[in-house]
Amino acid sequence: METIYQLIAGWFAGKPEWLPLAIAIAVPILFIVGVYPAIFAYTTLVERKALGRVQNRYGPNRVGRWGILQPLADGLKLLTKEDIVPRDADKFTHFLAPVIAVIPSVLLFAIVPIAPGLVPVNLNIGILFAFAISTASVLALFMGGWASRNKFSLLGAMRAVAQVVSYEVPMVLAAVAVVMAAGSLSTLDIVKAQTRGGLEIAGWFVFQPWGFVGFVLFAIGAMAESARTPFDIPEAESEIIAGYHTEYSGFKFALFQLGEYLAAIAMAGITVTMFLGGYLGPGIHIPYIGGFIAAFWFFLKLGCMILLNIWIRGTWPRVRVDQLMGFAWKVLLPMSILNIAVVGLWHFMGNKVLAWGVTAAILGLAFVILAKISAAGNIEKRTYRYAN
Amino acid sequence: MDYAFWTISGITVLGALLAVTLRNLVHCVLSLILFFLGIAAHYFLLRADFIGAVQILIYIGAVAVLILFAIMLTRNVTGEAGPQEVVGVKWWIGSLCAALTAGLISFAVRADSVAETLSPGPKATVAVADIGKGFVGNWIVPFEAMAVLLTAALIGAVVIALEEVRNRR
Amino acid sequence: MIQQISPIPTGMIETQTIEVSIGPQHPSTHGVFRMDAVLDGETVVGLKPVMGYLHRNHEQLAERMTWLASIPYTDRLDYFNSMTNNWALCLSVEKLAGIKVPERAEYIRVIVSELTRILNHSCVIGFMLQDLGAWGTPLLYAFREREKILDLFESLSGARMMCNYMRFGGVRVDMTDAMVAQAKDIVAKFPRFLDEFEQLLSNNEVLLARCQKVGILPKELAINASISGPMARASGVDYDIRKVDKYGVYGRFDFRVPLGEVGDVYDRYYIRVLEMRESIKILNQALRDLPAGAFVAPEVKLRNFKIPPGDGYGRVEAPKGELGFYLVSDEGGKMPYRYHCRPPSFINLTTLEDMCLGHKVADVVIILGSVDIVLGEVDR
Amino acid sequence: MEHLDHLAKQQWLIPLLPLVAAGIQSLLPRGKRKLSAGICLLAMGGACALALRAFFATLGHHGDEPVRAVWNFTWFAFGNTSLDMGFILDPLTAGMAAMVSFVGFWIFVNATGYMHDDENFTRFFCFLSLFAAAMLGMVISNNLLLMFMCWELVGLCSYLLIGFWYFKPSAAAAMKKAFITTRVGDVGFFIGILLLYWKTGTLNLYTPDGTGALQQEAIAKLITEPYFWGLTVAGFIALMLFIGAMGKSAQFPLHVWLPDAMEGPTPVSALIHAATMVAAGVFMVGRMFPVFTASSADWVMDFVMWVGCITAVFSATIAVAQFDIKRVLAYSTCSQLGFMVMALGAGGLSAGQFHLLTHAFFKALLFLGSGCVIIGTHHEQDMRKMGGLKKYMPITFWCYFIGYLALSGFPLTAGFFSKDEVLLQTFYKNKLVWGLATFAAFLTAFYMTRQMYMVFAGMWRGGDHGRGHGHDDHGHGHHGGHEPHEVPWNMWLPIAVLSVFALLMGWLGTPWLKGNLFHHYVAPHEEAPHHSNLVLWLSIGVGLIGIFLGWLIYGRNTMVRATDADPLQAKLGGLFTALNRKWYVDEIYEATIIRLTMACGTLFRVFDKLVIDGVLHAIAGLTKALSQVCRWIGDELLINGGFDASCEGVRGSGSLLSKLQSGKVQNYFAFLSVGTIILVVVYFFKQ
Amino acid sequence: MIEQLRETIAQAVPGVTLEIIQSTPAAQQPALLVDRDHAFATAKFLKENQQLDFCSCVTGVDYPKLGQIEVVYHLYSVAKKTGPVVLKVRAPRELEQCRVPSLTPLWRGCEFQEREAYDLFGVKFDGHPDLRRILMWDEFTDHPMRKDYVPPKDYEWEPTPHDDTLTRAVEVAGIIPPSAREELEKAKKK
Amino acid sequence: MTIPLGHYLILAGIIFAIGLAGALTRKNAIIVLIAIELMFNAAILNLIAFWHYKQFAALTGQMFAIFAISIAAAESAIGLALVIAIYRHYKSVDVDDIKSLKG
Repeated sequence: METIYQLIAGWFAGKPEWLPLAIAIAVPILFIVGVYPAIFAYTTLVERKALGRVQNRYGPNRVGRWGILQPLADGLKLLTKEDIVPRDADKFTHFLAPVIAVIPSVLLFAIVPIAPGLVPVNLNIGILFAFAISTASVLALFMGGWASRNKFSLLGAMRAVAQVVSYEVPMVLAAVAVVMAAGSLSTLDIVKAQTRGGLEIAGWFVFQPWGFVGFVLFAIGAMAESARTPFDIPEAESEIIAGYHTEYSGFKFALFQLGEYLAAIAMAGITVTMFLGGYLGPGIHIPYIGGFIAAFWFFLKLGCMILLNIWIRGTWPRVRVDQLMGFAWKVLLPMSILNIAVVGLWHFMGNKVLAWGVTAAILGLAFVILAKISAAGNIEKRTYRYAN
Repeated sequence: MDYAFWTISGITVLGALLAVTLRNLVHCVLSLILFFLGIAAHYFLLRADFIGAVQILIYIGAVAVLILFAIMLTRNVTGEAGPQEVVGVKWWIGSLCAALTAGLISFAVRADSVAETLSPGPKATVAVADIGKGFVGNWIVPFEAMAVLLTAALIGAVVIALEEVRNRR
Repeated sequence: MIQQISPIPTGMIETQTIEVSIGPQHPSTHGVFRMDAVLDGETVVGLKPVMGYLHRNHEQLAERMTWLASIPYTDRLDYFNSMTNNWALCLSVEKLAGIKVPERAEYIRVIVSELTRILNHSCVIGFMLQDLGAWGTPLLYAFREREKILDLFESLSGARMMCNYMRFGGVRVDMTDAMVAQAKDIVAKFPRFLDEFEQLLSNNEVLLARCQKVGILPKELAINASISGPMARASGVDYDIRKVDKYGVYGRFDFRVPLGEVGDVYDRYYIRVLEMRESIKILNQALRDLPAGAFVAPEVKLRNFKIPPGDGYGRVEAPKGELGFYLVSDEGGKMPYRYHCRPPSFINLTTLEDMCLGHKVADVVIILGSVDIVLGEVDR
Repeated sequence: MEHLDHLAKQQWLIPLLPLVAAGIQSLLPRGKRKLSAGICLLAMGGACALALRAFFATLGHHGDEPVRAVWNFTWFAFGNTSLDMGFILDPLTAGMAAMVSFVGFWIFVNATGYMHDDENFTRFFCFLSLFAAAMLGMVISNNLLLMFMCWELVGLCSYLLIGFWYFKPSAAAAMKKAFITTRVGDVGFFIGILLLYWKTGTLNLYTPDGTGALQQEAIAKLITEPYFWGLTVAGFIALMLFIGAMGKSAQFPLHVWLPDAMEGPTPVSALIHAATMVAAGVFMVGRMFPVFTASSADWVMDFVMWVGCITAVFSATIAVAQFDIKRVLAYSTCSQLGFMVMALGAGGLSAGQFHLLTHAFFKALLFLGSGCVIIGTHHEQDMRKMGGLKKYMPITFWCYFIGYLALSGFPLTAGFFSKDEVLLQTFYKNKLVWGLATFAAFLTAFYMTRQMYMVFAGMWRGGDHGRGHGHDDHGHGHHGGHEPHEVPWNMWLPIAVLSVFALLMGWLGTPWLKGNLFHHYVAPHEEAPHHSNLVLWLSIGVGLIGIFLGWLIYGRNTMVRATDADPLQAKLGGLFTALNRKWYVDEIYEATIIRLTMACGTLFRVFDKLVIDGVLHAIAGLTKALSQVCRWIGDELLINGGFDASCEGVRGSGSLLSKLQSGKVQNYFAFLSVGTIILVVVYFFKQ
Repeated sequence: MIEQLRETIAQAVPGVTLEIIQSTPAAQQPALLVDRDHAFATAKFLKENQQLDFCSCVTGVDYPKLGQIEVVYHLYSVAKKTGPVVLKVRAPRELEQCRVPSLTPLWRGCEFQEREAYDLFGVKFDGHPDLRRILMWDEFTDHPMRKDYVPPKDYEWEPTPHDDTLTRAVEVAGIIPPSAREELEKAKKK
Repeated sequence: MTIPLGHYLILAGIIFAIGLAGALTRKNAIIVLIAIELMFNAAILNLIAFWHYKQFAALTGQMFAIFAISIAAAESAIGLALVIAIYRHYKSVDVDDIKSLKG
């Protein structure tokens, strides 16, 4: 926001003082409200087409050339759908839930940097602000489930709250590791910390061992946070129909979907910023078009993360609730705590090559031990005999 | 910028009032959350970003959800327990005390001339890094005490939960 | 350590058990089937199956029609594998009337019912994975294979699912060489699909974690509750009617009957995979030495077909278990006096509660999926 | 020098290794025997390598002031006061650390063999590494607080290790006794530390900027001030510190625990009761020597010397009449410690320390040898049932023989040179003490020869079951009966290595070469006592006479069966039994101190019963009587009438007040807020 | 083979009256008709002694001519893999006396099929753990598979407690579900 | 930003008064807890206001606020646990019912 302000302050020398400020605020807001919902719309399309490809069938291709207008069609359909509210639902909360579902997801985008210096709001407590906001999304789930007064949605709400809360912890700890390495909470500094030496790619945190582990942990946490497969317990169709948004129809349901997908995209954005070096990539230093190339890199990586999400959604079955919790507390949490220790070690170790080797060894060993312990119990090889 | 202060404090006071006067408990909690948001906005206005973020994280993220859980546990899961009469018998004592305190505080503020004229502080916000350094620097003892307090609370929760799990098996 | 602390009043937060009816209108009950579950939090404390939503009183209809007329109705019993339903009724009638079936018809019957078996098993696994939440990818792989088989059935009997193909004493239409080639082609390609399927699913951690030690059915209970088909064999019950009764020409083929040990959802899944491999073996042998000759017994005149008075029970190893027909004919002989169908999935549901107690809601769904019921057959 | 500072900074690594090893071993399950032993040996080896590295670094140094590198850091700071710690690297530390870790390493190797078939093998090694860590920690500490912590930890480890076989009642009693007696000493040590801290204001011994407790201007402060018992402060502190040393190094009044400490496994005795722990007291005195020298004017130094001399003679006499192989060595340790303390008392820091080092080597050798003997003879400890082991255990015999020569001061061995130094030191200080010391040296030679003959010469007397078969074995089942056997390699290798050192160590401190190397190394600032031939020849002579006499009595008519009477017993008769019974010291203690405490206990109980209860009952009785009188007079007439009515009134008003306590939280809260408002209003208007 | 089985049962279960009913010449599945009182004992004997541990099929058959309802049990042995042993038990057709001992305690497999027989034929099974209607909805009073069953004319209609349908229920089929009786009185009074 | 400190103090005062009124009048224990929460926040707002206006440089204000917030959170958690325990025993959260602790 500041950079935009400097940019346009010059042009409006004559005009009243508040105008450039207003514009400086308006531009990022418009950007977020404009670009990201568009990305959401086309994510739904890409998701259905990608799922189709995974299941060797075509995705939607009736509306528009390759189903391009499909999101528009969905939007219109949902708009015109009758909005049914259950008889003894708590009207006010029932109405408020989808709104509160969307607000945090949109706010999350405020700290995602698109190009060097180009971030909607350059808070120096960027990451902390992101996590504070994402806890608020829990409220929306709960209110949705509670207000629609139906047993299944209540079950869904309880599961959703438990899941989001218990995956919040490893996610935050994984982020702490990155913040320690980058030395600052603001997203711009984190991205700057990842430009080491000339090459834009070598510095990315994902290439350090602890960075990679952090990336995996954060990605899993993000998937659990936005309830995507294999963690989509809250609205597991096969078990409790659609969880907390069973009783929602029409545009309220669309709002819930919008909130959910935007949260997923925002989390993907944050993962990209923290681990895959935000907008870094070759060619961002070219004078004029450097900014655009940077933005291109950012959206490319964002796209990859979303595709990864969709791919996993297509192939993985769902995890049961208690396994989900067990996995969070027994495997992710210890790994993330160890990761923080390893980052400390990395920071104080002199030459990086040795540090790389040591950290990789520690994390690898820890992972093997954890895997052995947690899987020890239930999975065993089965033998089958044939009747004579 | 003044109107920013006025709008936010308007929201905060409204949230506070509704949180205390509404009949339906869940609505009270929602207005409480609105109140917390107002307070957080005030902190941002006062250039205390870190406190604002911590406020959102702790209050809205944890305390609000906690209160919602408490409401759930102290009422049968599905329906409302029907309208109880909201206000205690001796409500007039309460409101009397409230009015008195409000009067006193405003009187004190107006009397203390210094408060009026103080000009607002500079633009820069406090960097998070030196708050971190402060924690391990000369505030190490309260920091450790806080750690002990929170661990005690954690262990308490575990004991209760464990109790619950053991007698269910 | 905890004992020393002054004992916190136990049952600090006692949770109410809630009755939830995983009702007739539910995405994963494979049809209109209701389970009244009593939940304590997430774990199932009580579960009563309720059925009868699709009850058409098929047996009373059959009593008011001639023997032959009830054959198309058997297609609607287990609408997934109509061929084995037809064969079950034909077998019972032939046993009652003492009709001899020519060689070629027997072979065609074996080929056709083995094809339905692999079709049914692959789709069941697809549906189970759908219950597990795998967004239909395995299901659509299975349906791709199913389409090929249904095309063959369409060219053979005129209809994809409701084939109405078998008659007393043989089959309605002969299997041309083109169809035999088409069948050979399907059977040749199927193992590749099976390997791909197994590679995708068999040692997928989430599947293992979700299915192992869930819904365990002990062997004695399986026998006592007259569970039949792959569900019983997964618990180790060595009882396959093709081997026991050796009806039709099954005696001539060598194939093996896979048996599980623990009898949980994973075993039931894997037994079905192994059974598909065995069916492929049978099909290869059957298609290889399919004899020429009459495809229906010439002496049977379907015009006014009569059965001497008496009763009889014939049964077939349908993909879901033992499908049997108890027929009673009186002096008139033209119409069955009593027509009773013994459906496998109806009886396999007896132990549903025993398997689900103590598990989570998510487990109930996959246990039901692994039992593999079709409501047409359950409610008749 | 900077290289030394760098080393001083890394000193804390030495104790850290065994500490970490102890931590890991404590987590290992009981079955993991090889792993635990491996970790322990690895850690000890590492510590030894680091100690040797530090030791060699301090060697090549000339100049009168001993080389010293110090590294202090603040451990815990709150507000402006701060608690700091420090590590020191100077000849004393380097020598001791090297010795402790080197000897300790070989003792651990031996222990793997000794404890081979003991079920809680891992627990034993965990205690051993913990002990090593504590000992090394104490040795390198440059701060009294750290030294005291490690001092206590060493005491704890000795308690744990003595009572390792806690299921034996005698071991349990021994461990308690050891711990209590050392505690008595520790009290003195603690008072010494507190006083030193109070007077000098810092706990650090040496600091780069010279403000350390042992440095010039701190010592100067100590000397000036007079204190109790006609001593200066420095003197009183020195006395207190020495009491701590007496407890830990088993000097005369507090020596009773050492012989009983033999209940523990032999490697424990070797490590703790020969080489390291008992030497801790002496080392501490050495470390705090500047305080002692400062108080040389008072009678403290003489007191130290006389205590050392008495202990030496007293325990040497007892050792003569002991039958348990380990008891003999225990008492000989006592007497040798007496020698060291006597040397320190006589002002010979280097002599004391040198004797400590050499004694550590050959006494550890002797103890391990006795361990091999015990294992060889299937856990037989009574010398009367041994004999003729020369044939069965040749290697153990030769190593044991070298240790024997060193201990009895045979010329050219390590023991000879160090004992000679000690005698030389005392000779110039006090002739009487020197005489007694020489007599003690003679006794040492005598009882060691006695032991050699009884154990190794003659024929194997283990077969028959004489009266009372010595010590009950440690629950290992089989004993006596069949032939003794040579011990496996991991038991005789250490004693071989130690025997080599027992021989060669002497040359370090010998005056014959160009000046006493050790003296020059440890205390260059002290003027070395000039050589005197009389002391030299007399000490050789005494040693040879002791050996000859031992051969005379025991060599010729060796005992045939375990039940034969000890030849010396025939000669000395009553005196022998007195010696055997350890001069009835335990009994005396039993009679005196313990009975005293019991008496005080009963006294207090009686006092409490009679005096206090008595008074109470009296008062009660009085009031009862008084009330009878009141009832009789006042009650009927006055109270029933008017008084009760008024009581009703009071109770009525009381209930009014109790309504206020309505139990409703909100009412209380309301009163609270009204109260605060009134207060605020008052505050405003008063202003 | 069936005669031999008859002898063994006759010895094992005292006082049982056994009768062999032949099937069609081709089917060769003769059945054993057992009287009601000894049915449970014979079944127990067959299960333990003859190892017939698999009760495959339970059917009700209505013989108005004989005035009897017959329940047919087909028993198999998984252990010995032998052919069906058919057990028949008969009870009079009148609803009150139409009682047959339930074999569910022996074979849990019969649980659902006996409930179906009860639902469709009205045969009450004594000792059945949970005798409820299984296919028809609980308020249904008649037994459809009986030969003399007359389906209600207004086939689509169901007696629901709304006023107008309730009155029509009274004239057309004369069937008043218990739960709807008091509504009926209310409707009358209005 | 021409807002003087006084405005903040008045705002905090009003919120405190509302909290006090709520705590005294409402019958439901949870609402009393919510009211207490309001009072806490009023106090912390005051704290930050003073920090902002008086000594912006020093960190004491912010540090104190952080500790206050976390203690308040821990306190509310314990308060709720107590309320649940009382509910389990008394089967009601009505403040007036809970009066067994009598004088």
